[in-house]
Amino acid sequence: MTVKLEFAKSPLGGAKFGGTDKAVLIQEVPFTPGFDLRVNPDSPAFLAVVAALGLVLPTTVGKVARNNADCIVSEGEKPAENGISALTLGPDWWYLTGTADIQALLAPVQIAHHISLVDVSSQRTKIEIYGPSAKDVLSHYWEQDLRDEHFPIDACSQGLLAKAPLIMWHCCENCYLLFPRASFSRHLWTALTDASVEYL
Amino acid sequence: MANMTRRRTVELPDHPDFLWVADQKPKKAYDVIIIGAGGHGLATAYYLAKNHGITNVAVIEKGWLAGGNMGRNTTIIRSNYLWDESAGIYDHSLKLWENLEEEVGYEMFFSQRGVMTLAHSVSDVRSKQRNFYANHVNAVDSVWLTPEEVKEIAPIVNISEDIRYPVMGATFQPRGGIAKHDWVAWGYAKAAADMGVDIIQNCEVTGFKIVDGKVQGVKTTQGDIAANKVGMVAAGHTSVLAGMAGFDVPLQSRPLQALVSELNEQVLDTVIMSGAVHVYVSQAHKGELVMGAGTDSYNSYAQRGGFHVIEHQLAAACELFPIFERAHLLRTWGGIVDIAPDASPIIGLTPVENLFINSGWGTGGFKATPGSGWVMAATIANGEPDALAKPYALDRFISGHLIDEHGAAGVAH
Amino acid sequence: MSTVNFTFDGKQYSGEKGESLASALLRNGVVYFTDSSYKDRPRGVMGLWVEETNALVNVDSGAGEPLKPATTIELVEGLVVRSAQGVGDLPDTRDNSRYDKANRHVDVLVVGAGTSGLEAAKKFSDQGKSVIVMDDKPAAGGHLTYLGQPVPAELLAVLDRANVTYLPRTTVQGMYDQGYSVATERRTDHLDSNVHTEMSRIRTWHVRADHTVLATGAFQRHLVFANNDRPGIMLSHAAATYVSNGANPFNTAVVVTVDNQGYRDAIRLHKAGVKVAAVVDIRKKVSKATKKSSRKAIEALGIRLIKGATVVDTSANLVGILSSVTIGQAKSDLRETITADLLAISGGWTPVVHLATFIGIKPTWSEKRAAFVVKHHSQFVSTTGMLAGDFGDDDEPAVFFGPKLTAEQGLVAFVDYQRDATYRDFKRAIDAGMRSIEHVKRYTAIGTAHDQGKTSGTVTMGLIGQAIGKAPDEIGSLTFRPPYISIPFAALAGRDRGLLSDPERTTPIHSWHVASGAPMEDVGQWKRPWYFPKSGETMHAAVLRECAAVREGVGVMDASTLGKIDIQGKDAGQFLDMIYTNMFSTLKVGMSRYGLMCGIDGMVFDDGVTTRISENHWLMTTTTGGAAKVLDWLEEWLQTEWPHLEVYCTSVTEQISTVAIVGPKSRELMKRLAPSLDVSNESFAFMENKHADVAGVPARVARISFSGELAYEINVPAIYGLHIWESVMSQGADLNITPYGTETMHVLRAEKGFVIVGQETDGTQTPDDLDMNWIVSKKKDDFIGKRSFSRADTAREGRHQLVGILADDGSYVIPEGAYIVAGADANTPPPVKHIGYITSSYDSAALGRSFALALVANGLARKGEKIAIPMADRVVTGVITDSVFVDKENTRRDG
Amino acid sequence: MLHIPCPYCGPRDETEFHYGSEAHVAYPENSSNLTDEEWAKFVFIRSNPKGWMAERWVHSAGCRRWFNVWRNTINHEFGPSYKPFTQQPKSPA
Repeated sequence: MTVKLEFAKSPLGGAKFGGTDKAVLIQEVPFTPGFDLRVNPDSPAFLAVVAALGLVLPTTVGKVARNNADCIVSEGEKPAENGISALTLGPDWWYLTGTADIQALLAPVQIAHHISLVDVSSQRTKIEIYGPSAKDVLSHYWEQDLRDEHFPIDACSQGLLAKAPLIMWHCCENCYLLFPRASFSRHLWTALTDASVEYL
Repeated sequence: MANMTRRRTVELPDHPDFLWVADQKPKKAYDVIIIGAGGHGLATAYYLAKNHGITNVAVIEKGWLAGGNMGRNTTIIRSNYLWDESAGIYDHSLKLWENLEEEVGYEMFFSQRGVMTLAHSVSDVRSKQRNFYANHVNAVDSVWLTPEEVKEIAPIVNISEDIRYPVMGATFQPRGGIAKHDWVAWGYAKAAADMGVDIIQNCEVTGFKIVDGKVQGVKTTQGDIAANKVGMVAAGHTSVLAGMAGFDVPLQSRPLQALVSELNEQVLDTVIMSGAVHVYVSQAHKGELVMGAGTDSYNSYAQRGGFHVIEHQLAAACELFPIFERAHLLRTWGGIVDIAPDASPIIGLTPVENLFINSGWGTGGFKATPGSGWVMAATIANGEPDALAKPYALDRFISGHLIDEHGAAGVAH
Repeated sequence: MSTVNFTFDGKQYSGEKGESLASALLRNGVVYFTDSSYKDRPRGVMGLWVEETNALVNVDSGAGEPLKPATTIELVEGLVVRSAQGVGDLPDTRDNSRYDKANRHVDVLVVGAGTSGLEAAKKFSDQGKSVIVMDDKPAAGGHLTYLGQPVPAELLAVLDRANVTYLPRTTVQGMYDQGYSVATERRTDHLDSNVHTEMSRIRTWHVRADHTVLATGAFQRHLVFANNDRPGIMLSHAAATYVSNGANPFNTAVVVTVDNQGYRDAIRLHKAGVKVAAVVDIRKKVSKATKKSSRKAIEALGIRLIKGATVVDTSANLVGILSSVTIGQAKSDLRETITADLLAISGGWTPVVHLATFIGIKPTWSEKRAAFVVKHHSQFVSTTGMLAGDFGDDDEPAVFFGPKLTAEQGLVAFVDYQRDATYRDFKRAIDAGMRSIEHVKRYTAIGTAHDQGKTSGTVTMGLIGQAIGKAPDEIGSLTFRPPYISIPFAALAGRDRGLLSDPERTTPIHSWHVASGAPMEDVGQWKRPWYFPKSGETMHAAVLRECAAVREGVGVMDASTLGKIDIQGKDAGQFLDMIYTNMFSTLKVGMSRYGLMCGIDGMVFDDGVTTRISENHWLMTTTTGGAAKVLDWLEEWLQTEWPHLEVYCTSVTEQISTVAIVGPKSRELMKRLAPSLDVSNESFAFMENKHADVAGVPARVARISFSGELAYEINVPAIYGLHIWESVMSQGADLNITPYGTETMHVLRAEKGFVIVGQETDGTQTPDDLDMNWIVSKKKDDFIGKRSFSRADTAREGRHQLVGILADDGSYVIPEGAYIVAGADANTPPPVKHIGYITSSYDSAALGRSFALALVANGLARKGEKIAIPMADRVVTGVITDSVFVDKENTRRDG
Repeated sequence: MLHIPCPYCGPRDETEFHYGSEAHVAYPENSSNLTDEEWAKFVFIRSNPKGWMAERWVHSAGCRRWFNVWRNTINHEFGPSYKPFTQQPKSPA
């Protein structure tokens, strides 16, 4: 669904803190499409989903498959067209995001198979945290292991950051994408920016 | 080396020269055996002797006397519970507390400094007010306080509306307060021992002797001991004992943590509880802040819990009491509390004849010590539930007549 | 080293930057430090580090902190401290320092940067493991500093390796399960006050290590003899270290020892210029090696050795500072007094077993080491160095805790300095029947002060053993508990202070509510507008106005916080039939139905409206507070009981923003907002859903009413929530659109007798109790909770049931929570039998009077009965009524 | 803070989970045929052993899956975790 920008407001209004020239940059990436997909990986439905998306969904929780560059670290960089990233959140649960029309791609599968595709583009906002100190900032609140060998690029995880539930995706070098529930986004912004002060 | 600003710690009086026989060995048989030399077990023995003249009693303890929850709790005493059944037993207990030091002849530092329970949201105010009115019809003393009145009684409370969960009111029970736990346990122990009760430590129960559905004694690490009647008063270990006796109890054993600060000058002379942000605190006579946290969520017999529970509690404490920011956490510890599905105790008969149970006090055991001992003694002596204990029978889980004190136990106390 | 100025007890001194306050005071000749907690005995510095028992101060400069050992404070310019007497001052000012936390996962955590710790770090680093070394002191070296020896450079170099992180000033405070440790790092107190203001003062580390090496070293012990507490009496390694660093107020020393450390320290004292009058060794005979290494060495320096003797008493000068030491032979009554202003005690080592015991590892007694040691190796933890009993081969301690004391001596022979607990106190405990070390501790208060028995614990255990003739391992050591050393509360709060203390959840319309000046109600973590006062308006007036506007015109409410769960799959209807008490599988597509959920105990636990979006697609709403709980509940049944059901649940609480427009004029407003939508009753029925463009964005409009009025709920993706709200406000301006908050919502629903779970319920109500028998399906074989309805108590007559209550005085709003008695009991003083309580109570614009809902025993059969409500200052009388007060016939919902 | 082995996500901090008490207590097939005693046993009785216990947790802040795991209630040691409706591993005792 295309966003009617004249009527839309993102949870953080596209806020930005720090910079690419600093130890850390934190910014909201507004209006990022997102879908919760539920499908049994052992079912024909799964094969149909993979075929429709043209992307092999990982079946190991915490892995990301993508044909898309999803962070916009440098100003003006645009995500690839018709890209999809699939974050494996549970054994039968993926978070799909990207520029492709995911809903349209999966509409035929939904009719023929038992899957659940739910538009959660408004449910979550997307916060990008980038820079040499990004990991330090996150580790003030994130209890999971962020060492690269345990949380490499294209690993994702759900957990609590400053008590707010979110999805974290190690997107590329020194760059993490956070997908918190929208209602927590203001709280999270306060927490992240406060923890960043020491590094700026 | 005079210095005007230096304050000195308050010293407590000495314990008596003699308390109980060290290394007491069990006799072959007793009229009554109480399993567990915690506060409730010792109080049961005391009231068996004092109220019912039954002195051929042994209290057997697997570790050292009062080494379980009795020595690990935050010593809050109050009776402002919601349900009539609870008001009945806890207020009976509070009345006993009010004469206990004199009766037992032991200093216990029982201090009726009042217990305040804060409300932090509209719905919190509603449920606390219900509690307040319930206390009123049950003739349990209770006062409703505005935030300003809270501040008058406890000036260190932050009643600003700008904090995350502002204080919107409070119930206050003036008769509530604290006592010093070891002194209470030792007072009961000494008084019971003086009346002829044997206190046998380092004696763990390993089984029961049950013949034709009737208990005849216990097997212990110090040998078999015969008894006409046996009372299980073993707090967190009740499930284990009930298992040995062959019946189920709807109890789960959970860690309950508490902490103390170093000694500080007196800044708080009442007890403050806040279920919504999980704080309860008092300042003991010598000046340490005594605080409790909620129970950890899982079953455990390890007498330790998670540190995040402590951290959460201290964060909440700093919000409510900014003066605590610089106070020092000195010691944390955990007890094992047994919790029933309705957060109320289980007292009375068991499927085994002459075997009695007193358990499930969860986070509320200390304040109930005298009342619990009183009704347990009566139940054992008479072979039938005491009137105040009757609603707490094991069969309430079959009928569905629960006494749901989760509201009261929302924060441990 | 630079010189800095500091203030102690109001007097100015100078010292070397970075040295400990204790050292600086000794350097300035301050030996008499403070008075003891209870007995006003003069006391001086005793130890070197956190084991310090006497020299506590309240720090007034910087962030300020009560009760810190002077031995652990690093000197900085402008430090201001006051000596303390065992009790801390809590300043009544906010501590505005930053505190933070950090999480760290690592292969190996090494606790202690002494030789053993560094060796362990090297070993694991060599294996390619990531290592973090935490040490509580400002510099590495550990025990070597006690020996006055330099740390080997090749070991120190380990700390610079790429796979090794070294954190000095970092105290591991607690060890927990599965390799989890908590540490605190002191980051700024040692820095000049004007730098790094954005740095946290103390950082709490949460470390997860695959393996933890405990290399925690050992404390030195004192001995228990008469007057063993005077200023000038110190642990020998402390005295030797201070003096060697030039902090030397002493002239003549006596060293009393049970091991070879006393000899090493005698030599250091001697070399630093203190005259060592004698080394007094309780050991008559020692090994050849000791003879050679220790005894020969002091004799070579001309130091007198007294064998088989110990200190039995001391004297003081007029101020209270040590002036002489009385030596007694162990096996004779010979006494000798030696003039000395320093008595250095080496009473043996006590390994720092704390962290190991926190996770349940029991120390074992080593007769050879005269100490409790922990030799342990498991998946998560291993021990090394002095903790593991590696004292070096030449230490040879005697198991000795002090000489035999007369009753009189026992009064001034201190076991625990901070608690002023004496040998007499200890002896009384034994005589009173105390045998467990825990009982002795509680009887005497030994081990309960600031140091938590770091030096006194083993001494106490030894004394108990001597007193009752048991071996130390039969007594056991004190139980230690985290934290290892005390920590300011604020440091453990970290950033969870102020608004960050708990997340605030906000809706997309929140900024509008805030701008309008609406006070917020905390509903769980959510911030919801409570009411929207006009300038100068009271809450009561605002709510009456809002209620009237809704009943007569149109109001608008932000209902975005309601929990929402998307449910998909062909078995969803069947699933909902099990979850709700009423039937859902028969619901038509496009329609909504209200449902109640019960727990397996049959008690109501949540409610809400569920909509059938399409054949296999449903949308459930839950209470605001119940959203997470309900989703967990659904998943639990699906995953653990009915995995064969084809149903998927997805939370969409924040996906959808819900704006409710409510009141007779809502149809007109809806028409304006969605011109394409036919809003007539005929084509848009009650409980029906329609998809339409609303104010330019795609929406699902539902005709659901929680007030009894004609109402529409506009559901849009949350990014449009604010737009819809603003559109409603502008399009409804001439209809006098009135925003209302949670309070008005509560009044409106109560007027209709609609319950709120958590207000009319407390976890003990069945649907029947809520007078909602109509919602309990009689057709379904089973649903969750059904079986519990037939239990004796649940099925009995006379349960509390939902009714209305009207006070006789309609201008009086009965307090919520008030208890109700029968009218006949109006004047019975408490305790009085009650028949129920008020769940909701409001003033009503529609009724022009107050009204209430209540749960009353057998209430449905008692309508019309008189009741009374006893309160502290009055008795209110009233009557039991039906629970529906407004529009009993449901005529208003269709407008 | 327990480090709980989620069979899907690996070990994670306790704060991400909710506790579900004893494992393998199934909802009775024909609840209406049960006596009040039998029903009460299902509703209220859960084992509470001192030692190894097969218990349920749900990874609420993670993959949201319920699973079973062996845990020792004396020392908080974990044994194997396993998915519902799979073969229960032997007690580590």
